[in-house]
Amino acid sequence: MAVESLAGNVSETPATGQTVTLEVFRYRPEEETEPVYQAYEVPVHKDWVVLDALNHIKDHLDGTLSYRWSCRMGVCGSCGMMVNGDARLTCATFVESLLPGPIRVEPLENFPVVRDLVIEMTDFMEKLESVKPWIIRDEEKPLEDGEYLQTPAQLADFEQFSMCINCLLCYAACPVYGLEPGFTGPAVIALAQRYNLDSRDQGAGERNAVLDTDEGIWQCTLVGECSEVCPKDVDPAAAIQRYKVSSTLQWYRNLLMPWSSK
Amino acid sequence: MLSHDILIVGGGGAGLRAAIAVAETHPALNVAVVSKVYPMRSHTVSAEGGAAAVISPDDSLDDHAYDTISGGDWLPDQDAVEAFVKEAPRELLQMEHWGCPWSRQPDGSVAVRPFGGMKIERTWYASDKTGFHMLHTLFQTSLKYDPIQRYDEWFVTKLLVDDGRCQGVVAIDLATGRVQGIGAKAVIVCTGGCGKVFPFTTNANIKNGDGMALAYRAGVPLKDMEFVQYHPTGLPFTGILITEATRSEGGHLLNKDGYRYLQDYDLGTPEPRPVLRSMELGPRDRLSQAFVKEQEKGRTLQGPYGDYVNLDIRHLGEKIINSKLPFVRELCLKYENIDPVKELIPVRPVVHYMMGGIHTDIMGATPLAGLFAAGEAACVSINGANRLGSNSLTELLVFGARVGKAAAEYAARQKGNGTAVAAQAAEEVERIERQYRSGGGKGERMAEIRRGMHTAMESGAGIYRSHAALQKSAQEISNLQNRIQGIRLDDSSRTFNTELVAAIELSYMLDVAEAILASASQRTESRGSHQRTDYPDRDDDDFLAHSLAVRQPGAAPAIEYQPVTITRWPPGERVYGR
Amino acid sequence: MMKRTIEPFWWSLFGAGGTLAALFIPITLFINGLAIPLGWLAAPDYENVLQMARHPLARTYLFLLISLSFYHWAHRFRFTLYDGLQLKHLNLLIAVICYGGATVGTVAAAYTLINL
Amino acid sequence: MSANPQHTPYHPRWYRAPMPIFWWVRRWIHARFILRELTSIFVAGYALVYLLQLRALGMGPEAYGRFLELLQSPLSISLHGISLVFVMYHSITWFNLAPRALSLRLGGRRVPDKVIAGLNFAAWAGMSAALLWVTLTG
Ligand SMILES: Cc1cc2nc3c(=O)[nH]c(=O)nc-3n(C[C@H](O)[C@H](O)[C@H](O)COP(=O)(O)OP(=O)(O)OC[C@H]3O[C@@H](n4cnc5c(N)ncnc54)[C@H](O)[C@@H]3O)c2cc1C
Ligand code: SF4
Ligand code: F3S
Ligand code: FES
Repeated sequence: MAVESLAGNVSETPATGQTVTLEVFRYRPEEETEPVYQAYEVPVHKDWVVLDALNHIKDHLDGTLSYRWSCRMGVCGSCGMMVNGDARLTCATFVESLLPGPIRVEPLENFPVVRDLVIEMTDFMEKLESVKPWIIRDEEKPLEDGEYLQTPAQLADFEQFSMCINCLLCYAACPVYGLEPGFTGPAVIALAQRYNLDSRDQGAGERNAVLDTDEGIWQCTLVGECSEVCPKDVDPAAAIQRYKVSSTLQWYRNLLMPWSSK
Repeated sequence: MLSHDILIVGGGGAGLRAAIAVAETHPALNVAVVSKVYPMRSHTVSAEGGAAAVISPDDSLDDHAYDTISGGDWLPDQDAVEAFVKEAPRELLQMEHWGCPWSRQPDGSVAVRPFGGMKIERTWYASDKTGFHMLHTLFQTSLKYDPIQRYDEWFVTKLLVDDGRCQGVVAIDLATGRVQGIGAKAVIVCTGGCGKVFPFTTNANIKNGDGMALAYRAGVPLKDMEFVQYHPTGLPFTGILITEATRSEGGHLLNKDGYRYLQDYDLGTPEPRPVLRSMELGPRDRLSQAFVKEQEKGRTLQGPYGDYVNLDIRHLGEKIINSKLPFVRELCLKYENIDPVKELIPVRPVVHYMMGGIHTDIMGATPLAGLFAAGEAACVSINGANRLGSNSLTELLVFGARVGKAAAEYAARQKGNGTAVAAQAAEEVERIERQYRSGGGKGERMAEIRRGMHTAMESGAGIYRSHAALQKSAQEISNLQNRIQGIRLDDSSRTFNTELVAAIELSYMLDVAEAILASASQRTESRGSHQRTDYPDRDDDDFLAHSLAVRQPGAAPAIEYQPVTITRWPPGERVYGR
Repeated sequence: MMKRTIEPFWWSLFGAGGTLAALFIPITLFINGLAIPLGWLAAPDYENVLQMARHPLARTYLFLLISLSFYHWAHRFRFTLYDGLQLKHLNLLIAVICYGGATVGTVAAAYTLINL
Repeated sequence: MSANPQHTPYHPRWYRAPMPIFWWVRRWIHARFILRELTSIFVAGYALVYLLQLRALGMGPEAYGRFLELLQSPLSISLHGISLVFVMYHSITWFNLAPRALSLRLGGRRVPDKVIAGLNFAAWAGMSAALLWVTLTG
C-alpha cells in the first residue's frame, strides 16, 4: 500500500500539550492609523518554528493575519520579522527556544509597514538595481570560446558576498538605515562588492559612482549589527569596511598621481 | 487596461530566462514579468544539487539523451530531448558568462559532479545552492535589460482568451488590492510546479499549480499529470530536501539494520565508492519505490513523523561535507538538530516535482494561440515518466530561452487586443471584487478543504496507486470542488489580502488534483513514477503515449492520448547497476 | 574618475588615529595617569624624560599619536552626533566644530613639540 | 486605535514607526554601539592631557613637578581610572573589528578572522610592554 502516514501538514504534528502566547503586531490600514498588538494562544509543537505558529493562527484562529513566506527552508528570504525584538527568519527560529513566551512578532524594523507583518521593500529593490549587480565587461567573450577561467581561490574571494538571500534582516538591524533611509545599506553594498571582487567583472568603477558617496559606504559607522543578524554569514559589515579601505587607497592614489586616474 | 507585447507569468528560472531571451532577440518588444512573489523568492531558489549539461570530453550528447530517455522510462519525446541536450551546454555557459558562481576545478574550469541515473558526470553545480545562485544571477542580470518591466507581487487570476488566442491576464496587485487587466500579444506561463497539492513535499508554499490551472481553465490540455516525482531523501516533518548530491558524493542509504537495502531491488551491488547508475545513484522513482517495499517488510525505522531510513554521509568526512555540501549540513543542524558529520540523517520519500504540466510543443507553444509555457509548469516533454535529477534547472534555461524567442516571434506578428478582451477583464475584475466583499462571512475554513485534498492525494496518488483508491480520491476531490464554493473568508481588506490569494490558490490546486487523479486512473500500466499495484507492468502497446487531460466543466476531465516521438532510441528495459 | 566625496580623507585619519590610540593610549594613560601618580612606579628623572622626548623619533611619534587621536575623535564624534542625537541637519556646523577642533589641537601639538 | 483613519482604496497608507531620539537606549546592542563611539571622547581627552603634560615638560622642572602633583589629586586619579576603562574598551572593540577591514590570504587560503584579531591583540600587548620597558629603564 501507499505511503499513508506521511505527516507533513505541519498543523498535524504531535503537540506537547503546552501552549504559548504570540503577541502579534497588527496594522490594518483601512481600519486603524496606529498598530495594535493582538495576542493568540497557540499550541506548542516540538519542531515548530515561529512561522508554523503563524500558519496555525492563519489556518485556525484568524484568517486576516498577513505575512510573507514561501520556502520554509531559509533560502527564499521572505519570512524575516522581528521576533522578541530581534531580526530573524521566522522559518529558522524554533518556538521551543523562546518558551515560556510570550513571543512578540513584529514586522521588520526601519521599513514602512504595508499591513500587519508585511513591509514595503521597493526602496530596497531600487537600491539593489542602482549598483548594477550584473557582470560588466569592456568586451564580452563569445560563448564559443568557453568559460572564463576562475580558480577556486578567485571564487572564494567573492563567494561569501554572493550568499545573500535579500531577507533584509540586516536593514532592520542597522540603526543608520533607520535614521537615514537614503543609506544604500548593508546587503546592497555586499552585493556590489560581490561583483567587484568577481574576477570576471570589470564594472567596479561604474559601481563606485553610487557607492563611494555620502549615501553609500561613507554613511556606515560600522555598527556591525548587520553581520550579527545575517542568517547566511554574508558579513556585509566586512564588505563595507573593505570597500572603505580600497576607496581610500584609490582616493590617495588620485590625489598623489592625478594623471593615473581615468 | 495595461498592455505589453509579451507578458510572462512567473519570475522563477524559466520566466526570467524567457524575459532575457525576448529582450536580447527582440529588443523592440516590451516584455513584462508578473510574479506573485518578488522574483528572487521563486522556488528555483531552493534547488540544491545542480544542472546537467555535457561538458567533459569523455561525455557525449547521446549519452545525456539516453540517460534522460531511459530515466524517463521511454516516455520523453526524443526530438525534444535531443534539442535539450544539444542546447544545454551553451545555456550553462551563458549562465557562467552572466556571473553564476559555478564551482571550479583547480585549473579554473567548471567542475561537474555525478547525479542519479547518469552514466557520466555532467552536473554543473554551485556548491549545493545551485538554484539559489542561478536564480539570483538571472534576476540580477535581468535588471540590466531596459525593455523588461516587472509586476512584483501581482497574482494572476485568469487568462484572457478571445478570438481563439490568449491576449492577456487579469491580476491582483497584492499591495493595493487593485484588480487589473493586462493585455498582451503573447503570454508565457512559467509558474512552476504544484507540490503543495500533496501534504508532504519539498515544495514551497507558492507552488500551487497556478499556471497549470489557468491554462486548463482556458481549455489547454494538461499533459502526463499522473507522473509525480517522489524524491527519496526528504527530512521527515518538514519535507526539506536533502539533495541527491549527498548520494553522488558517496552517501549511503541504510535501513534499520544499517544495511544498504537498495541492493535488494535490482539496483546493483554495493561498492564503497559511488558507482554511476547504480545503487544510491539509481533514478529517483526506483529509490522511492524501494523505500515503500522496505517499509512493507518492516525494515524501516519509526519516528514521530512516520517511517524513515537513514542517509549516511559520515564517511565523507567534515572537509568534503563543508566544501561540497555545506547547505545540507546547515539544514540538518538548523532544522533537525543533527550534525551529518557525526550522525545519520533520517530521510523518507517526499513529493518533489511534476513531470507533467501544460501541453506544449518543442518550442513551448501550447495548442492555444498566443499562449506559451516553460519550466516546471510545462510539459514539453523531456522528463517523461521520471525526471532525472539536475535536468530541471537546465530545462528552465533551454526551454525558457526557446519559449522567449518563439513568443517574441509570434508577438511581433500580432496586432493589439480586441475589445472583447477588455470586457472579459472587467468581468473577472468584478468576480474578484465580489470575493473581497464576501470576506468576514461564515462557512468552512479553507484549512479543512486543504486537509481533505491532502488526504485524498496521499491515499490516491502516492508512490503506489490502485483503481479503487484513485476512484475514491477523485470522488473526494469532486466533493471538495463543491465545498470550496462556500468557504469562509475572514479578510475583506484590499491591502495584501493573503487569505483571498490562498483561497484562489486552493481552487487551482483542486483543478490540478483532479487532472492528476483522472490521468492516473486511466493509465492502467506501471511506468516510471506511476506505479499501479493492479497493473504492475509497463505496457508499450497501449501506453507509449502522453496523456492529455482536457477540462470538462462540472465533470471529470476527458483523457486523450498522443503518441511519444521516438527518434533513435527504441523502448528498452531500464537497467541500473548492471 | 572624479571623486564625489572627501570622506576617504577623514576616514583615513580616523582609522590611523584609532589604531595608534588602540595600541598606545591605554598603556600611556596607565603609566602616566595612574601608576606613577599612585607611586606604583617610580617617576623617571626629569632630565631623562626631556632628553627622550626631544629625540626626533619621539617627537614624531608623539605628534602623530596626539594629532591623530584628535582626528579620530572628530570623525567618530561627528557621526555620534548625527546618529545618536539625530542632528544630521546641523551637518556643516558639526563638521566644522569637530574637524576644526582637531586641527587646532594638531597645531598646538606641533607648537609644543617643536618648542620642547 | 484612533477613530476615522483615512484610507483610499488602492493606496495603502503605510505605517512608519518613528525613530525616537534616544533610540539607542532601547536595546543593549545599540547602547553598546554608542558606548563604543563615545570612547573617542576619552581617547581625545587623554591625548589632550598628555599634550599638556608635554607642555609642562617643556616649561621646566618646576612646571613639570606641579603638573605631576596635579595628576596625583583624587579627581585626576578617578578621571584617569574611568578613562582607562573606556580606552581599553576602544582598543578591544577596535581590534575585534580589524578583521572586517582586512582580508589576508596566505598560500591561497584566507587567514581566519580569529587569527587576524589575535595578531592585533598580540601587537597591542607587545607595544604596551615596550612602552613600559622604555619608561622603566629610561
Ligand atoms: C528543494 C528542491 C530542490 C531542487 N533541486 C534541483 C536540482 O538540484 N536540480 C534540478 O535540475 N532541479 C531541482 N529542482 C527542481 C527545480 O528547482 C524546479 O523544477 C524549478 O526551479 C522550477 O522553476 P520554474 O521557473 O518553472 O518555477 P519557479 O521557480 O517555481 O517559479 C514560479 C514563478 O511563478 C510565479 N507564479 C506562480 N503562480 C503565479 C500566479 N498565479 N501569479 C503570478 N505569478 C505566479 C511565482 O511567483 C514564481 O515567480 C528542485 C526542486 C526543489 C523543490
Ligand atoms: S546580507 Fe544577510 S541579512 Fe542582509 S539581506 Fe543578505 S542574507 Fe539577509
Ligand atoms: S549595521 Fe549598519 S552602520 Fe554599517 S556595519 Fe552594518 S551597515
Ligand atoms: S520562508 Fe523562505 S526564508 Fe523563511
